[in-house]
Amino acid sequence: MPINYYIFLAVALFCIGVAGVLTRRNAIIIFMCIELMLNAVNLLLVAFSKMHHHALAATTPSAGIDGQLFVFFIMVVAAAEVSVGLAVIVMMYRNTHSIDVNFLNRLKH
Amino acid sequence: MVPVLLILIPLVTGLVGFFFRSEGPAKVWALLSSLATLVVSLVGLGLAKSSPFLHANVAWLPDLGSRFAVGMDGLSTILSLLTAICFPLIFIATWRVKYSKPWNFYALMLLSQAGLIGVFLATDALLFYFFWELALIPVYFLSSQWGGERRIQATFKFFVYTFVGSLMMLIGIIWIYSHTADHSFSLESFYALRTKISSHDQTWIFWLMFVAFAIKMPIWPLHTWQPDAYEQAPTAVTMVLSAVMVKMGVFGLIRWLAPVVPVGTWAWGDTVSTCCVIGMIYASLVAIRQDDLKRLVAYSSIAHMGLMCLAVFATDANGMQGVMIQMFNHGINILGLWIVVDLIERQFGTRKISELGGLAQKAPGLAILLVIVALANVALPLTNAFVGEFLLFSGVFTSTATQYNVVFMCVAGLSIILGAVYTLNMIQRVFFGNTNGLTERGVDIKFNEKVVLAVIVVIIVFVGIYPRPVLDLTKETADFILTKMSYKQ
Amino acid sequence: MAILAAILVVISKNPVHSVLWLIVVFIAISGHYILLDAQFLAIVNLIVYAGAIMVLFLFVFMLMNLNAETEPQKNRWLKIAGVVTGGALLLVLVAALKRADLKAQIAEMNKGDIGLIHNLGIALFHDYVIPFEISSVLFLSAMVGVVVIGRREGAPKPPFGQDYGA
Amino acid sequence: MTHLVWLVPALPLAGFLINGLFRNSLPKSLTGIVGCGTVLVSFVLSLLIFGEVRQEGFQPAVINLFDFISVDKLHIAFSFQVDQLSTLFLLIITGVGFLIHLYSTSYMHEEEPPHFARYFSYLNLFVFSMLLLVLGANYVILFIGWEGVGLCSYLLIGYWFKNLDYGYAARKAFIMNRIGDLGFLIAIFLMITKFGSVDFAEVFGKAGGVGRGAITAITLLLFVGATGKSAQIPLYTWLPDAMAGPTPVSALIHAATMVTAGIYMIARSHVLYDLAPATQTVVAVIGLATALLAATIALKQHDIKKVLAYSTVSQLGYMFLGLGVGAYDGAVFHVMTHAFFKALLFLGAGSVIHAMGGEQDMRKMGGLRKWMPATHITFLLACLAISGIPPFSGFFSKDEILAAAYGKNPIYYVIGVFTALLTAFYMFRLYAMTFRGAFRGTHDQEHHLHESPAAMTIPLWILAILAVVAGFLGIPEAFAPHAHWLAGYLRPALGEAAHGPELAKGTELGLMAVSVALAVIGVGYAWVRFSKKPDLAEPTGFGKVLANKWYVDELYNAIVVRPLDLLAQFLVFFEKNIIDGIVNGVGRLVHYGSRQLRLLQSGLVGGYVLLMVVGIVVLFLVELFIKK
Amino acid sequence: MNGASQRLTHQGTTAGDTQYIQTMNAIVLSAIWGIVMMFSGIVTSSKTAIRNTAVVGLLLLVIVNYADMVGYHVEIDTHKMLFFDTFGLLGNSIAFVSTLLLVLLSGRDMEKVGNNLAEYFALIFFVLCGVAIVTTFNTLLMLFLGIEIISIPLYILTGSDKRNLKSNEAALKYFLMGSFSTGLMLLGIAFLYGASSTGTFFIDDLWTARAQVGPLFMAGLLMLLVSMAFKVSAAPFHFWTPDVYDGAPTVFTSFMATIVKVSIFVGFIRLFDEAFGADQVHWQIFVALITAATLFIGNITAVFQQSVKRMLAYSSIAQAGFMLLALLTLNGIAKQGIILYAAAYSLATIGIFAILIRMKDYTFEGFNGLARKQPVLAATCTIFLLSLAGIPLTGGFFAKYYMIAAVIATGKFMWLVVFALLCAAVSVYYYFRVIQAMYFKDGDGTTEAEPSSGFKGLLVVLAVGVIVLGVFPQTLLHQLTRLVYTW
Repeated sequence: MPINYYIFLAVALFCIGVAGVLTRRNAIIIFMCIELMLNAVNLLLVAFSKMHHHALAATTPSAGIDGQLFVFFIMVVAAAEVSVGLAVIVMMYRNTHSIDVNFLNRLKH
Repeated sequence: MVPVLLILIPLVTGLVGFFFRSEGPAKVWALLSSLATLVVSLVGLGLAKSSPFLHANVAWLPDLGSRFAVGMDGLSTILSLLTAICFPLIFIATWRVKYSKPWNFYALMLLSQAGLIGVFLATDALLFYFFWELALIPVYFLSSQWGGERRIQATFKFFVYTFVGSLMMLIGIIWIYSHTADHSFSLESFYALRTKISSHDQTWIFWLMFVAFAIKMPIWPLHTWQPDAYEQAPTAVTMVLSAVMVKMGVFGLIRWLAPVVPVGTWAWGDTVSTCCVIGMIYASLVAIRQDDLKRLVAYSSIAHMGLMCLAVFATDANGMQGVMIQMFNHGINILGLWIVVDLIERQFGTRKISELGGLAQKAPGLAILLVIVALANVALPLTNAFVGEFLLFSGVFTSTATQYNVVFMCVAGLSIILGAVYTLNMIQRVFFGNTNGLTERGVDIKFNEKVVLAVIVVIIVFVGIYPRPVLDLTKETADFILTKMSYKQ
Repeated sequence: MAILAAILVVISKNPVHSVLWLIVVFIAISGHYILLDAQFLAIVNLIVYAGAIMVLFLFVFMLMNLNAETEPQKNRWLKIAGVVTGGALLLVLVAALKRADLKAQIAEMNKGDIGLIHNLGIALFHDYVIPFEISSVLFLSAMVGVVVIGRREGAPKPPFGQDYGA
Repeated sequence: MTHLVWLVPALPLAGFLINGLFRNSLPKSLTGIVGCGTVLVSFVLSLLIFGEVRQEGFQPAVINLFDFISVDKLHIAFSFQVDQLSTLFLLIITGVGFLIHLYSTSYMHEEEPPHFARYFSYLNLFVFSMLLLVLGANYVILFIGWEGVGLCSYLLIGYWFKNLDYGYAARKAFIMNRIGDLGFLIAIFLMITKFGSVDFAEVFGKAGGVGRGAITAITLLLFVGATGKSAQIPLYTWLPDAMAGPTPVSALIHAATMVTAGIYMIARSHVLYDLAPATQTVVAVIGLATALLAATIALKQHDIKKVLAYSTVSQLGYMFLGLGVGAYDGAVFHVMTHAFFKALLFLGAGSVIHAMGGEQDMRKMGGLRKWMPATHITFLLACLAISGIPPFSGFFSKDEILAAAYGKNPIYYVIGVFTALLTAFYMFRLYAMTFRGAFRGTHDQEHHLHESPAAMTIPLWILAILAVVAGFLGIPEAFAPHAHWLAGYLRPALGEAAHGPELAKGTELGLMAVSVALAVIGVGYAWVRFSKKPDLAEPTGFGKVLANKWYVDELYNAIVVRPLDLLAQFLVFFEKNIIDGIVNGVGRLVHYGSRQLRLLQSGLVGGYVLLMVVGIVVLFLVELFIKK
Repeated sequence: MNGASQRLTHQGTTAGDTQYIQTMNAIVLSAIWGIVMMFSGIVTSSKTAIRNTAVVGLLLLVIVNYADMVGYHVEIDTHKMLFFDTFGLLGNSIAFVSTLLLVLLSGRDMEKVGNNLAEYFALIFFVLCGVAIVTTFNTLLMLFLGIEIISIPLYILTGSDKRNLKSNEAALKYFLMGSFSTGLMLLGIAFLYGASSTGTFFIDDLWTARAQVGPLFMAGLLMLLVSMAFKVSAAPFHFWTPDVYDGAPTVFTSFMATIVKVSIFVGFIRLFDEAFGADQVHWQIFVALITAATLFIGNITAVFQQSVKRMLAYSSIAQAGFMLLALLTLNGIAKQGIILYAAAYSLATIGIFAILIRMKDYTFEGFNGLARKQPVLAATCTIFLLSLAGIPLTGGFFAKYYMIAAVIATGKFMWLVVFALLCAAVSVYYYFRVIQAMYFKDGDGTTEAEPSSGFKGLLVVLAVGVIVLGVFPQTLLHQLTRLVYTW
């Protein structure tokens, strides 16, 4: 099937993630939306890697593998981010018993 | 050699000056340093034009094509001489003024002197810009620290105003630099360009740089920082500002702008000249209404500077020589005026003309000296200013650079009359008439002040009667600049 | 289906539900991976994301035991604006990309084996050894970070200085 | 001898310096000696020079002292020119000057020593500048003297600086002169452009070569300068006010010498004026108008010095008439005679005022001849001279001008003669009200009345003699051919045509008869009318207009001073609110913008991300639509 | 001259390949030392000891990095993942030296933040590791990893003052927005990957691999631009900066504002020069827009701030605007300039922050009359501020000079130059407010504790350094000129 479909699918997911980040106020949900964005990217990368593989398989059998490896690294990083992120959120929650980002306005102007 | 000394002496002594911790020594130190500078500059005056000691050229930033190049031709000699004369006089005249942390005051004064002399001596654009700012920064601190009650705002306005100007100038300099064949900031390679720059670029460059100079001079309508700054700065600093610093504008125009972008200069000459003429009349009229002595002098200075700028754009031999000698004269005369104003303010604690009167009875010496200086200010014959203004006006009148020369001259000439009006008003209402409660307890001037004013008067009269030396000194430079400015060949 | 689930993630009121919906999204995406024969990634995605990470999320929710959005819905303008801009972003991206003539490019099914652990492993430990090492540093720092954050240091103190601004 | 000419101005300068610098230490006597002595010596020198110059075939000598200004093409030497004209003026200035210095020693003796010294130093400075003016060999040196005398007149008018009004009078004089000077200056620049030089010799040499228009312009501008200095319409109003100064000053500066600088300058540049008939007409008309106007005003003045002042203006008008009709030697002749009799009149008035203890209002005088005979006689002689009664000097000089005027245009003559009538009338009104009739002053004034001391009367007598006999230097052709010594003497300097149009013997005599007749009528009428009952009543109707000088000062105030003042006021406002307002406005704008921009920093993550996304969208839009 | 084309000529030479095979002394060392620090916290509790270890580590870093520059290094094949050149290494050395100075100046103040000193240092070292990667990356993967390695520890450091709500808030904001921008970056990378015909992440292949500047390529480019702009806090992606800088413990603010920002800039320029240099015409306009916006918002907003700390946050945005000019032009002058700018800016900013940390009150009023109490601090602070304002005789002047010169040399974007300098004039306003407060206003502005003479001495050294940079940039400039030839 044409790569375009994948592109649009991924972009759609990405934008949904963005919209989520914009609309939701629960820190964790926002964070989840970001994860959603990352996954959209992963999907896109895999699709592209497949595309390149299909285009160049004849000359170089391992073509397109970089894409999948990149996805792998993204997952790695994502995992790390999650741990840190959740830690920060928990710390926040400890001090102010809320995780509503709209309450984070001590710093402004 | 000589120019390097001229810059180094005040620079080093100034830096050392910060480490004094008592008034007396700091004062004496500053005075000695300025006298040393004076001596050196006199030596420079004495040396023959061809002397190797009049130039120095050391590698500074080879990668940028900028060198520490300083040199003394007629113009820079006369102006550095002016600076060197002014500072000792200022120190002596304000000898009795008490400052908090005087050592800092005198140190900063010396630093600004270094900057000023550097501006006049630099033959490398980047160096020129450096000194330009070096002269400005100490003045900022001086005025904000020791000035009048509105000092911070006024000084800051002055600083930002001039700083914007100098930034524009920086763009202009770099722009020219990007045109130079050998990517160098040296005066020669700048002069080599002239018509090689497209007239479109010349217009840009001209305005970018002229704004800086116009603000410094200042030219109407960019002058509004000046009265406030003069009013608020401590008088010693005001003397520096108006006696020397405003000359930086004219100097920059002559040395760095007009010969480098002759086409742009020529193309916009009429516009600028119109501003100058308007400014002269405008300033004179405003001066008539001023009640504060400092503001009055400030406006009169605006009028005079306008005339010089006008003459530069006249591109005429008489005019150019007039500008050069008049820069010197104006510096001396206005210094005298400031000293008198300072004396009055120190004695009576006011600068309001309306509160003064009848001083001539109490301080005849002061009155006579003031009258002489004031008459020089209105360019009476046999005072130095007459020679200057005569040449300036004749330059404007005979100018071939514009077809409005007659109009410019005649309108500008009105300022002679107006100048007489406000100057005589001032003499009239401050010195003549009967004393009032305030001026009753007036006393005549002290010895040191008398000496300073006497020196000034002597210079005024000497140059007024026998201006030849000055004219011969600047002749070569004037011709050179003019050949550069006439872009047709 | 993935899109549907994704939208549900965003709109569902109860955080726990949105977590669950997110898991659905991940599963759907993994399906796509299989289709694009990136088998290894599919598995990893399921295990790491759908499994570990999401459990972590749930755990945190339970820890904070807030199951419904507690605060009332304030400034919905921000919401609407958010949706609008999100849509706008989608639009411009699509607009930008649909001019891309990739019609020819086909991502074909069930061909090639680059997706197999074997090949990936070889590539990973040959060409990509440096990034691999580097990512270890990443984890290290994350770990240290969590340690730093995790330690208790007593009750919150008021922010130093006065509250500037406004 | 001529090479020593620089001593002539140098000596007064020395006097100025000595008196000026040591004013606090010198005793009055010494001051007086220095003041008078220097002038006397330069008078003697002038005589010696004169002796040399008057010989036949003397060629004008130019003594080059040093280079004043020399810029590439322009060379202005500090040089003196000695010829018949300048020498004549040397004599007048130093001679009359000396007498007045002498007179002053006793007139000013009540002053404090420092001020006494100040007075004499000013006076010497004036003599110096005046000499510079007449000796200068080019227009710039002339101009230097020109402004120098202006300065001195300023200083001397404001000599009593405690009195603010005097100060204002001084300022008025200086500024009005400045207006004229501007014209003069522009004329000089025009010469520089046209001739490339300002030397008399060179300018006159090249004068023929340049267009009529340029010459006319130059001459007109020079004349503007002259109107300022020599108090002609429209710039004459300063002279009457200038009477604020000490009377000897009025005599020296505002009657004898300075005010005649204009005449000297035009006579000096007669070559140019001959080439510009249009200008000549202007000069003649202005001169005539001034003469008439001033004479009418003089009719109704009560201040003794004011009358003399206006008569001076009127006489100067005559001289310009003479210049205008080409009778240069006539004008110079009148300058000389006028110098004598007007100085005499002023000094006489001075001695009267001195006797009256500073009183200047004629209505408070009367019958003074009883108390001060010397003054009375000399004053009478002077009055006769100015009224043009033969054989007194005024008759000759005035008639020469009138005759020339007639030759040019009879209307000139008619008006001129009418003015002469008025002159005779008001002069004798003055005489009668002062010396005849009964004393009208207060008692202690009467008590105080006395004849002035010798130091004052001697100059009076000398001047009286001169005023009587000076006329015979210029006996008209009509009486004796070639008896006009002065014309002969001045011919080398003023050229052949200097005498103005020649008239037939008959007509000339006729004209004289008419003018003399009118003069006599004027004298007689005034004598009989005012000896018995002087006019003390406040003038009414037209008389009021005259008494108020045709309201000219008020007019000037309304059309020049006030508008300028308003303009200045407006500019101050404009400065503060518009120009500076804009400058500060920029600063305020930045502040305002800052305050607004801060609000973007809402503190809400959602808002931040939103703005970021908006930014991205914008970038993409640019990519999609705006770019290329 | 755009980087890509030179890179081609460069690859012809054999010297090129060795540069891939160079080691990453710095990277390895910083990573290792991070671990060392970690354990140092366990083995000893003496803060001084810990601090000294850190100092030693930093010294070593500087040394090995210099060794790299002069070519002493163990050889490891990085598979073209990293590319070492003078530009990147200079960037490194600036970062390391400034960190050293920072630790020397404000090491003590870290203790006040919380009682995990060892970990803080460990994190700092990890960040430096990331810095070393970002300045020398050769593939988007490494860029991504480097950025993350920088960011994650920074989230922690921002929130490290745990009992301070502001600190927490800042951390959370930073984290959320940071990971959001990571998402954007990844999307961009994905697009580029798709756009490249051969499917590569190597930045020097990207521009050869792209068939033509297609929409996919541009989309990816823009996304990368945006995410990098976010990291260097360029408008309109700067919003995190003021809050985070304000909230974070001041020591770490100073660290972020100088070392991190500067090194990411180096990476930024590297990326756009290597990967997109050939297509400059296509993206210059965007950079120009962002630059203008950054300068405008940064300078104007700073004017009204009441807190010096927050003012410095905005000023750092404004300075970023100036550095963007280098990205705009990407010519030799610009590359020299950015290094000089980095040095001058870092020195000055570190100095100011070091003084700020010692202040009782962070508002402008807090500085009133400091000159009387602490003349040395006031004087040095003045010099730093002058440098930031770009007054001649200070390094800041030459920094700005190079930026302007770079743009003027291109002959385009004159409006931007004028605009930039007008903004610089505005910046004078808020910088001089501090000076005015210190010198001309009366007040009892003072420090919390009498600063040690060593601290003062170091400040003076720093100030002298700034001035030397301003009068004789030669020393650095020579390096730079060499660097321009190697490019």
